[in-house]
Amino acid sequence: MPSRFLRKSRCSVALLEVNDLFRSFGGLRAVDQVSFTVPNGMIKGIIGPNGAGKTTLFNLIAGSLVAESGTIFFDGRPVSGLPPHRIAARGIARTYQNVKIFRQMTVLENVMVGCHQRSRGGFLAGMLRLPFTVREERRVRARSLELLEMLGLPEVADQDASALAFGRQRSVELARALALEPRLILLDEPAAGLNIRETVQLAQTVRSIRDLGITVLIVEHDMSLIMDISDEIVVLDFGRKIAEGTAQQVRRDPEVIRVYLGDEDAEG
Amino acid sequence: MFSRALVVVLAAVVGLVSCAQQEEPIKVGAIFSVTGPASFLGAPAARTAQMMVDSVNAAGGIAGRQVRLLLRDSVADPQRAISFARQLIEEEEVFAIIGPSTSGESMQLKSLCNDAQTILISCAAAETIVDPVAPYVFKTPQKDSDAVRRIYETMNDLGIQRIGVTASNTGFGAAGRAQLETLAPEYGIDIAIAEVYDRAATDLTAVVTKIRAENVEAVVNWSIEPAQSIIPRNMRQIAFDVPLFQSHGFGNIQYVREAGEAAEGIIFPAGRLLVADLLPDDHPQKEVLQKYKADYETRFNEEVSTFGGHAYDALALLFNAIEVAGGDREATRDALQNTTGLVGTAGIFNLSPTDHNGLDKDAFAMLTVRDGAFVLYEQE
Amino acid sequence: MSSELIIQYILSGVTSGSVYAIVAIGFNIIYNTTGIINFAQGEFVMLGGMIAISLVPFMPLPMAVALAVVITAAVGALAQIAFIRWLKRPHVLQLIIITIGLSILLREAALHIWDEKVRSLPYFTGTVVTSVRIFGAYVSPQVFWVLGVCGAAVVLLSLFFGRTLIGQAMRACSADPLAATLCGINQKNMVTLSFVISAALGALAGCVVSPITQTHYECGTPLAIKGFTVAIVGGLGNSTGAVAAGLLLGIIEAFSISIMPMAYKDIIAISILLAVLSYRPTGLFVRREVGALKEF
Amino acid sequence: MSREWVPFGALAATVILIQLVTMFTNTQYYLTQLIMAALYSIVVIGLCLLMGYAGQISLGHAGFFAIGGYTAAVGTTLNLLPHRDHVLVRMAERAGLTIQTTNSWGVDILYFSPWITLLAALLLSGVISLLIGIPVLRLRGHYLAMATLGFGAIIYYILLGSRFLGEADGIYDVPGFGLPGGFTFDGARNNRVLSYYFVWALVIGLMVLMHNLVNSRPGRALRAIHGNEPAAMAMGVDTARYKLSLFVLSAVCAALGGVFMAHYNGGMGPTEAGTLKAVRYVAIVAVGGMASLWGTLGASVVLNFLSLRGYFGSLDDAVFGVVLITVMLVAPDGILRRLGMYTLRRNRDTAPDAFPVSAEKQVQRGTA
Repeated sequence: MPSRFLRKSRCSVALLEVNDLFRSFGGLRAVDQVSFTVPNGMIKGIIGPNGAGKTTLFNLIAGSLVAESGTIFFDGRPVSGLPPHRIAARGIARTYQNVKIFRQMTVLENVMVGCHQRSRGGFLAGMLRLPFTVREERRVRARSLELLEMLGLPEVADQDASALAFGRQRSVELARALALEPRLILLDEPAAGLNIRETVQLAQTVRSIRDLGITVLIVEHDMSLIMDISDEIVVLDFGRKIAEGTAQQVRRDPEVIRVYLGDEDAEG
Repeated sequence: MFSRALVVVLAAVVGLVSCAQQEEPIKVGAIFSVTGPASFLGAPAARTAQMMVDSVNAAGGIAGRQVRLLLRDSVADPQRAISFARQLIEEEEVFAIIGPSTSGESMQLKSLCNDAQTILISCAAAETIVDPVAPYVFKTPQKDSDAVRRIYETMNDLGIQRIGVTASNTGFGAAGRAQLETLAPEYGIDIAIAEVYDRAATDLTAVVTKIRAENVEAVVNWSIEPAQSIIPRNMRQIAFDVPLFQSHGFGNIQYVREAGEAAEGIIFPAGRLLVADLLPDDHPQKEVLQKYKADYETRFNEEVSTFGGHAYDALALLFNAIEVAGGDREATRDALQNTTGLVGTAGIFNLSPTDHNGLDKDAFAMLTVRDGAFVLYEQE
Repeated sequence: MSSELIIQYILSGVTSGSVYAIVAIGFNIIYNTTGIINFAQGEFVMLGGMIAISLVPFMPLPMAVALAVVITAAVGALAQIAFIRWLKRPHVLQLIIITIGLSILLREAALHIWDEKVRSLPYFTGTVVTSVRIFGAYVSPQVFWVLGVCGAAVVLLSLFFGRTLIGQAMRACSADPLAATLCGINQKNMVTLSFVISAALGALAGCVVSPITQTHYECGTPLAIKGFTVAIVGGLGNSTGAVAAGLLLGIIEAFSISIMPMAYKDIIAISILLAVLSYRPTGLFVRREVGALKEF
Repeated sequence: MSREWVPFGALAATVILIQLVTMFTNTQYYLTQLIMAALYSIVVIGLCLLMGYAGQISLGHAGFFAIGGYTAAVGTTLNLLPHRDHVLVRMAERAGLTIQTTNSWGVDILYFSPWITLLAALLLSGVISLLIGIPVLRLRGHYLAMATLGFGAIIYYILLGSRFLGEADGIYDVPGFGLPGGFTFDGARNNRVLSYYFVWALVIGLMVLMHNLVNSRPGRALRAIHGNEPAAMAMGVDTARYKLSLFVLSAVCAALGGVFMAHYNGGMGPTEAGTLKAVRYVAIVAVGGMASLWGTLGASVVLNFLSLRGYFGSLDDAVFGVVLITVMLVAPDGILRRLGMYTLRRNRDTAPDAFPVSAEKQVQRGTA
């Protein structure tokens, strides 16, 4: 498998490279000349106060929004300007801050949609149930159940996903993203709305995702969580990157303390 | 909700079954566009048919049997007309079917009724319904070609040579337009321009402007829709003062009223129903026409139109043939196609095995509009 | 083509265009308040004409028109209250289907209340054959009535939506129903009111166009399709744009008739609709940026 | 047989049972309307998928039905004898793709085999739906409804305005569809039972295909689009392509219904492309519960059967209007589901909700 080999050879290079990304809404500079890289196999956190442009940055990377200027390279190839489904096909999966579950589909089916990119069957094959689609379907189902198992959801596989509790919907969304077999996963505030026990579990899950060889880019408000799990952290404020480094470095950064932690203290 | 619907359906089915348990009347099917785009034709026809059947039954029926009219509203939809025709033929085993009033539906039913050996007396104008002749298919309205001939003869008298034609995009309009184009050379008429407008047209100023630019000496409009009142209005509004000829589709006083002053002087061929009272007393049709007109107008409180007359003629022909032949269908068909001298509203019917219409161009009189009423053009 | 002929085509385009425009404005009112298209708008036009025609033998024309407008507005209110008002968060597909159903019901009701016959109101000024001469071409004075009502409607509506509190409240409902509710606006009443106004305007349109177009129970849908085309081309919600687009479409149709068979007239009009919808759904007279905020 | 196929077996059994009952009670004429209802059902099955599973409304499917019907009607009534010297005609004749016969009026005619016109109809409707779908499917809601309505109206006016297509009269004297085994699918009384089994086999076959599709990879993707479009895109679903493919598929279904309707009734008129027909199809899907193939089939058969038998009389359109509004007011997700009779598979409610409240929109509005 030469392609696999090639990919491996680039492992030392950054998996995701964001250069001078810019996007505004009307007069608001939501993401303002942001650059950073995410090396392969790393958990990278993004923090910043509300409205700092974190979700916009995710939307730009995932292709839901198009940048006005700047470039994004994934695995050494440009992905800026591609539609979301093509970016997903390249191997970037995501979850949402406000969970976006497929309503009126079962949990299992939700996860199976995640396998979309990793299966082939088209309209005609689906209608005729060609043997290869039957095999494929079996494989996809088994793989999805595996993921549900991993995230502790096997018993709800046949339930309507939108009827689940919020925390479990998050897990379904995560399983769905993992089903894509991504190389990079974007997690948008995965701990929001979770209780303490679930948050602890989440930290464990994120680490095990990394252990599967998937690079993680995570936006989170829960400071202890993100400081705990991130290898590196990017700090955004009003769309600009104000700091980048390990948790230790960032925590000591005067700029960060001023605009971010200072705020937190004031609020707290 | 669902169970209530089920009850309604069951009730309908039961009702239908119980209806069928009566003694043997002659069943006559009628398929008319009582509502929908061709309701101008179908509604008066359906009323007429009901009236005729009622009066025949009150008088003791035909050949000693009562007549049952099975009326279906096709909404001018051929698929529904076909479904109803099959239903009437196979299930009700009707003796004959009258209608429909559009040529599109009639042509769809032509082979169907012929193959099923059920008499179909169409109330639509197009000549293709009886040409080629199908043994079981008849029609009562006058021939389009005869209407055209009468118009062209009048034009020859008036010395008109160059004309413009407008027609609606219905079967009636298309058939008339085709006849106008076919027969023009025979009468030395030059059609400078022919335009088709939508049956729902609301303003035709642009099209009459276009025709005016062609310097024509007369305009012929061929339609059955309300738009035929718009044409004269728009012509007068743009001061386009050439004679306007209309088709026999103009045979409804409603359209004259709609066109108001602009209708004055319109010349058109029509059966004599519209001018029944103006006919000389010795005219063979006068009595029939006056009676139908009086009956219809008293019962339905609206003016009679020639379209209802076509249904009258269809039933008159059918009843006459049944009287002659008794209850046998084959014999009735033979009697029908050998009917001669039957006085109807459209003219005097003289059918033959090769002519399943039986009207000639004398069935048409040229009419015109004076003071908001129809008058005979010859008397002008 | 002589200049006189060109003017005649333009005038005939203005005649039909003014009819389209006034129907289009009715679509805009409901759209501006609710963001939905009322597929039964054409039936309001038909109802207005029919009611006025039935009343005119018993009273003077202006009174018949006024009464027809009031009755149709009441029908609009009733329809909205019965079929739309009490729905909790209706889906757009649901609203489309309900208004389509409503249009069928109103049409069938008209068929059974009146009949299949065609009728029309008398000309407001002059008679069927009166016409006004402009540069050697002719136009019916009724056209000025239609244009006048169009103009008045545009001015009054812009004053209403721009200057009056209730008008601004109605616009707020469309822009952001939640925020409007939070500001104490009774959103449901505003939507009902928009149906009342658009039904009233539709009825008025039905009355002024009736002498030109004639009225019968089926005339609503064709008028609605043209009216909608014009509303889209002019930019939904923009009544000035609707008038401009109406006249433009009328004139395009008139000239299309001058060079090709009339049978293609409606195909051209609807193709324009499809082209505008596909490539510039904001309409021709609205800036793209404004349209970018809408969801198509 | 797995439980999945039980409903199909039940449907097949019902079809056979009805035929046997009508045979023993001598009421075979009921089959006529059941055949026509089945043909209209083919249209709404396709439309059900488009509306219920992908959430796209179309008021243009009557247009595709007419495209199918007219292609079949024109192809099989166009007399090729005068053009016999044309290369294409000669080639077709040599390849056995034409039929020569004498029609009921004693005229010799040579026409294309219905198989050729069937293929042509499906291709034509596929290509046209593709061309129209690319720009139009970018629209949503009212805009999509109006655009598809406009498309249907264009087809209607083209049919009315072309002499070649018979203008308002439409096309008549369309021959039957010759099938292997010497049996002809047409409206003749002695072919009725076989015609009945043929169309119902077609319907059941189509139902199986559609059922498979709904439960396959593309079907899941479509339901995901309906469930949450942005998330579906982020999962790698090419939403535009899937919507377009489904639009084409449903258009081809409509054309298929049209082709066999033309052969069964021996003709087709322009009213088939009319707006009211399109509204009827939408109404039936709505009554059936939007995303319920079985509900749609049931609604289609019942409503079409009653309408074609004339039970509604002159109130036919009014009945459809009332049904439309009632269903939308009382049970927008369909009557069957309202009554709790909706069980497509083991688990409840696996099909997408017809009218999910747009959480997306709520959120956007809330934070705007």
